[in-house]
Amino acid sequence: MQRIGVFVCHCGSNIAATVDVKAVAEAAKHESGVVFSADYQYMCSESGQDLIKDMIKEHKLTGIVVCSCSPRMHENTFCKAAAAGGLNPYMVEIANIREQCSWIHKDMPSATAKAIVLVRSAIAKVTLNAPLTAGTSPVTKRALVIGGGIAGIQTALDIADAGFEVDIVEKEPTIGGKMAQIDKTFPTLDCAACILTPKMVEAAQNDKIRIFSYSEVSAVKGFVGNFTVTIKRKARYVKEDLCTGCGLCTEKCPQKKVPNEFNLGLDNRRAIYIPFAQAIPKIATIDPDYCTMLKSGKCGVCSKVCSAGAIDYQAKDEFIDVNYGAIVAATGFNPIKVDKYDEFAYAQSPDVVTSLEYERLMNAAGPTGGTLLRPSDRTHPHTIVFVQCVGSRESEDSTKCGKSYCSKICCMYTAKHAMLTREKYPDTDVYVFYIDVRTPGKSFDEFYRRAVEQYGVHYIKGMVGKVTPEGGKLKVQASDLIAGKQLHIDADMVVLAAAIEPDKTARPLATLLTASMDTNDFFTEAHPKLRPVESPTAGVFLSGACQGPKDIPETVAQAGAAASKVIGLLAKDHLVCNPCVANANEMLCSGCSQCEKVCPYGAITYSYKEFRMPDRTTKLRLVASVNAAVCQGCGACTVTCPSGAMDLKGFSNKQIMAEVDAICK
Amino acid sequence: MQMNDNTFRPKIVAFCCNWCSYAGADLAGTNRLNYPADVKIIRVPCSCRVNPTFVLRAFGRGADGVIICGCHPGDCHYTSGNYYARRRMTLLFSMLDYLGIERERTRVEWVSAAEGAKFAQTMNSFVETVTKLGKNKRLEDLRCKK
Amino acid sequence: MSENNICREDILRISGVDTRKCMRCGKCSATCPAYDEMEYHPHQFVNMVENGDIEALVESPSLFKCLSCFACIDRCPRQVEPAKLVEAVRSACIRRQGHNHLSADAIPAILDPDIPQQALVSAFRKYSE
Amino acid sequence: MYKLNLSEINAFFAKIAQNEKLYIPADNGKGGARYTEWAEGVELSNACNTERSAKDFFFPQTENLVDFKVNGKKIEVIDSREECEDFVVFGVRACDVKSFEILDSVYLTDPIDSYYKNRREHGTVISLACSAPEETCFCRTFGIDATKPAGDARAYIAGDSLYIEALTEKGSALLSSLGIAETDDTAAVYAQIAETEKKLAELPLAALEAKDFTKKQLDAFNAPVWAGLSQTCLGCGSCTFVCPTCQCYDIKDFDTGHGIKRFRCWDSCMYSDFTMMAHGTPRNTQLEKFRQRFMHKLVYYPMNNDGVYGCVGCGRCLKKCPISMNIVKVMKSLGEVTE
Amino acid sequence: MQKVMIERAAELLSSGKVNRVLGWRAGLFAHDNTPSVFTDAADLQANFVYNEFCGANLSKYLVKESDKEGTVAVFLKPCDTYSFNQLIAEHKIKRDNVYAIGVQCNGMKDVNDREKLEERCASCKSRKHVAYDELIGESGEILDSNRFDMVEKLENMTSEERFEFWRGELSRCVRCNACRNVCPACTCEKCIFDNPDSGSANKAPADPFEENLFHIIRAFHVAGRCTDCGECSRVCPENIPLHLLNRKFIKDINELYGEYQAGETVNERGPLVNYTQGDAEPSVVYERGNS
Repeated sequence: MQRIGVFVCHCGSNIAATVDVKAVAEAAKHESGVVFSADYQYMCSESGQDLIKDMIKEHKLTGIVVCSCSPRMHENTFCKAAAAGGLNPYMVEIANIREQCSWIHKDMPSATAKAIVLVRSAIAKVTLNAPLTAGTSPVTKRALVIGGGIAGIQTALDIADAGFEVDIVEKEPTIGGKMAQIDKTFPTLDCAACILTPKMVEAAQNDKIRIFSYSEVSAVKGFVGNFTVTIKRKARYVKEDLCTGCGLCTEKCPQKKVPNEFNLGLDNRRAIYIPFAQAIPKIATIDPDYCTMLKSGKCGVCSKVCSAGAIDYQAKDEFIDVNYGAIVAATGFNPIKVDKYDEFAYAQSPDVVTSLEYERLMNAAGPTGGTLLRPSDRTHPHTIVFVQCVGSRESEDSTKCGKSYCSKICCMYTAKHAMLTREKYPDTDVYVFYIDVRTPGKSFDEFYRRAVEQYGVHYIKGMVGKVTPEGGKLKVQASDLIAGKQLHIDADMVVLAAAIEPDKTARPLATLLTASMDTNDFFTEAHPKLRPVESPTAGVFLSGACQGPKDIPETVAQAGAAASKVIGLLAKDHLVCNPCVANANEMLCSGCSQCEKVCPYGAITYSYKEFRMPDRTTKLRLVASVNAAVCQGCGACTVTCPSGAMDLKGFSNKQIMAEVDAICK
Repeated sequence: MQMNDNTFRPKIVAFCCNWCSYAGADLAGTNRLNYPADVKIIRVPCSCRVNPTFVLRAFGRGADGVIICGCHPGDCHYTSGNYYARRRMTLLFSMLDYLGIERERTRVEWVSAAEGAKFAQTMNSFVETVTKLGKNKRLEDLRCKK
Repeated sequence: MSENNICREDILRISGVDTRKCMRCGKCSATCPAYDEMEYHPHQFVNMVENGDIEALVESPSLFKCLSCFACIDRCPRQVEPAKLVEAVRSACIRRQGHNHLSADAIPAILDPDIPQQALVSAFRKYSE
Repeated sequence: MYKLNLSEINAFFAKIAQNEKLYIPADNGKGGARYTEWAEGVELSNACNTERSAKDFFFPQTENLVDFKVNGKKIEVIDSREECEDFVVFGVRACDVKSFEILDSVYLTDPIDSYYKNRREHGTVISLACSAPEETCFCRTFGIDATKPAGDARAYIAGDSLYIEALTEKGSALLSSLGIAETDDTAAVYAQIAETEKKLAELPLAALEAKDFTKKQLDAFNAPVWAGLSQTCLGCGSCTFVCPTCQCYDIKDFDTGHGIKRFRCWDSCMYSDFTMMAHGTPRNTQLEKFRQRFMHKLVYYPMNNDGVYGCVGCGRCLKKCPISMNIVKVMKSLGEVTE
Repeated sequence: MQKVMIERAAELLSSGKVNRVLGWRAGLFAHDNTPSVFTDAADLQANFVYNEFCGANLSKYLVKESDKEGTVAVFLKPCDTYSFNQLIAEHKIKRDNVYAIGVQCNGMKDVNDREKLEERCASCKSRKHVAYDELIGESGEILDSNRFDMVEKLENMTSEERFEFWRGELSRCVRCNACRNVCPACTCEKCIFDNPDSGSANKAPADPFEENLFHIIRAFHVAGRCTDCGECSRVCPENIPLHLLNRKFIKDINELYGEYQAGETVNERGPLVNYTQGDAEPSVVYERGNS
């Protein structure tokens, strides 16, 4: 039998003015199990807390009810006071007689009557409370960053800086990501490679960082603090430890007709290649789809020219298991495919390019060596039309591949492109067709205004309706909504600001991580305002554009934020778990697995266990078990379970039913 | 302590999720927004913690109305709890209606932590509706009558 | 004005278009082949219907300059479907005239089966005005 | 013997109902019959028997034994029993009348169950002889004569008349108070008895014999046939709840929130919590539970009651078992193994 | 049919492919067949039966039988195959231990009115076997059933009429638990209604509330998992149309969350352990039908 103490707070006049606190304390005395009941001026005061501590000792209380303000205010205070008095902190219940009683009811008899019901309900609940102890689980002090773009690199560097080991898994042969393909960055116009490559080198040289390039995550097990990740190291056919990155093989390889993905197919590379000069790791990779040796067994040139003997045609995919305490998703973005927009003639004319392709055409390391030339005839374009919002901001039921969201970065990089074009080639006419120009960022609007005012870029409010390749030109038909005219421009090039979307690998990765995604395949954050870099799945963090469209400064900021969250986690030796978690009664569980399906955290697993039957035989049965370190205590499983095998500590079926009974009495 | 006059006062049980609706109810209090004392709130971690048996239990024990409040769809603290609650309660309430229990006695409302006014207004309108219906006679357990 | 005014709601109901979906990008007008012929251009059509400015549209010859080629419908990123609005105003206009200019005999014997039904009907309306 | 024309039967019922409650089998609108309190418009059913047995009158499914009131920290015990009023049950068949004897042997021997006794004392049973037994009937197996049911009075429906004779003082007191004409012309009754006896002899289960298993008690207990018989038993309580002789009960307390109500309710030996004790139940498997039910009816009960079987052959379990397992199948199998 | 089935069962036993055969055993009359396990050919020849009174859904017994050693052959009617799939999805049947033989079914007769088809067969939803290792006879198609007609009729009544209807039906309940025990979806280790610790158990149904509670929760617990096999109504000794409760849930699920047939495939995520962001709001209950 519990020995319950009830403490009724006056809260000055906040409660006492409308609730007869003495009557409430007196009524509580008559409830079964109550051995002490009193009212007090301010329960949250030092002396109020002392009263709790003293009465626990004096009356050997096993549970207490504090009738006061909302538990959201002072539950913690009273739990701590109870703990100081030698009581388990989970043996405390709060009856909210201020926010949910005295403050909303004007008339004393009815407010007092309600307060008594609320107290009864709390007494009924605390009678069924059980002491709970928060469990702990150890933390593996190593983090995994999935994706080696600027987001992943920055996160890894920051984590490593704090002294923790961190691995980067990158699916491409080199880290660097999208930023490596970009020429200049807005709004400062510094060279992307100049600021990115030092970071890549830093990551490569940091002894806390391991880079698994040309690798993918193929399985994730475990939970926060204790993940086991299987990394698939794709066969590179080049021994990483032997290759010196001299690049001789990439020059001698006879297979020259491989579209170069780094330059978005604007030129070709060999079947054995190093993506770009500053690649990290600088190791050659054989493309098995094109290598004649791998396909037909005839060639072997690279092997012959390699003095280091690094070529290994027999290589196989390798799988390694590594333990991590935290995982950061930094899978980034890609521009959408724009082939479906027939009106822009992207598929019809090579001179219609996406912005990222334009970026490569402007880049000194790009296919044209930095000279802006039309892809079709390698001549200098004189009229360039930029089209904004291609595939962004489309209605949800759009039949094309458009996105309903604003891609955020296009306004700025288009301004950058227009500006750089005008700067390098003042003889070109540059038109930008926009719906809205969105420049909320530090020095962003000034940058856009510079493009218009200083560089004379023609910004036209309106959309391009049609692009027709005709006689070596691109006939652009567009509307100028402000002039109320339809424009016809003979352009040499058209640049489409294609919407961006999450990388295709993000969705399967989210499934592996049991992290949730929105309908656009962006990772969902744990809270859109207050926990923007955490996924709802404990131990999984988000960095960069995989969470939503972002520019570089934002990505770097978020990468640092994610890193700090990871550091905060890894700095702990043990994680203290919320003890109010679900637990499965194995005697009742019938293994139907319904609960597993509703758990948003993947906290429920199934295993066969041996049970002794009443007739003394044994039986193997499938039963659920809850990982207390992962469970967040929502209770979805408890209702899904038809046999009541699943219950929630602190909010058990019996406790809630006792509250219902007390209220309806 | 019943009211002295004989006018019928309903018993209302409100299940409120800890993160949104319970906070919304607190805000209603902080803003001194009135609603009838007939409403008694039970705090649950999430609307998905509300088992249909709790709802039936409340009616059996003499409640005249049961309302479940949770975070707005999409805002669940646990990401998906209220979506499950929404399906469960829709089906349960539809079943109660099918069995001839007055459908106005049950309700689900999404109340955020910022919606103190909505909470008070919801409770006012629910109490009014249930008061009009009168005592729950179709789903009460006569054994529990005093 | 006339005794049976056509109101915004009528047009929205007949066309099934939600003009509020328009984000004023002007792609409909950019794409319109009859742009120069028209007094009011497709994006203005949408805007005017949204503002309830129907009479001006009814009175305007633009109404019958629209080719019903549906380029605007195809290209609109927000699926506003301006051509349906034009067609709705046309049919409302004809209804107000109290008779239908269409006659079944007028339909040529051979038709391209791929022509959308609506294009055919609107073409008849247009040329029989 | 009293006699009245069937057209006057409702007037006859009305007369009884003037003084006390009267229950008769009436159609339930679902193709069966159930005991219904007679009121104007309630018609006597033609069905062979009611779906539920007549034991409910004396041994209801639930009854409130006692209440406890919790007042602050004190507990008060309240006798919640209401004085039973006199009532009459009309139309009980021979098998069900016989079942009352079996219930009596349990509840009216020391220690006497006062709740049961109270109901029994206040109830008057008017039985009705069978005239159209069904294929599931096998009361003859247990020596019950469906044409001569016991009770406080016995009725026959023959031709267009209802014949009725008193068998006990209670019965004769009731009948004599009703002012019905007496008659000596009972030829129609005997003619009908003869006809019914012929029908009884031709029933598909007419040849079923109740063997004396008591001598081979252990053989019966250990017979391997139980495994096969109980194999697909679902462990539901439908056989026990429709059975007129099943008399096991459980006692359950119900917390009303302001007191405790103690109920007695039917229990079923098929249930997992039957005879549940602190250490568990003595019969863990469905085989054991199943065996217990039939051993009780066919072996243990006769052993303790001068060879009277615990089954009256009403055939309800033959109709209602979800898997069509029943006492007849058990008797046949058991008969073969104990030969 | 019966002859072919006996021959095939005997063959499976003698070849050692299976150790036991789950089928129906002939009773005293033509209409009281009992589900039974056969282990030898002579027993099969003498007692195996398949006629229009083999309503019992054998998949329920596989929960126990497939847990034993060896392989069990089972005869499954089309509607039983749905339960079979559903039980596999819930890990209640060890598929490897079962050899499933689909058998053609033309509808089962009502034991109470032997000229008529059972209600569930008259409104049969599917003659298609959704799972089997081999087939005897023919597998049919998913039918355009009128099984929701009565539910709709009830929905169109007034609230008072519905209340009266269900009081009339449920008041006959004797809480024998046959509906629960026969149900292939009710395979909990211990039912909450048998578990004194659950807070919902009450053996003494002394108030109509208990009947409501039991039947609402019973139907709710199988909602989204119930294949509408109709066993609950078949076995009710009081002939309560319990399937009308289950079908109400099925109808609501179909209307609100898209057509769903439990057991049509294995491993599907049932409608109550699933959601979409655009699901109907609970207020839909107030906005439709009769009040």
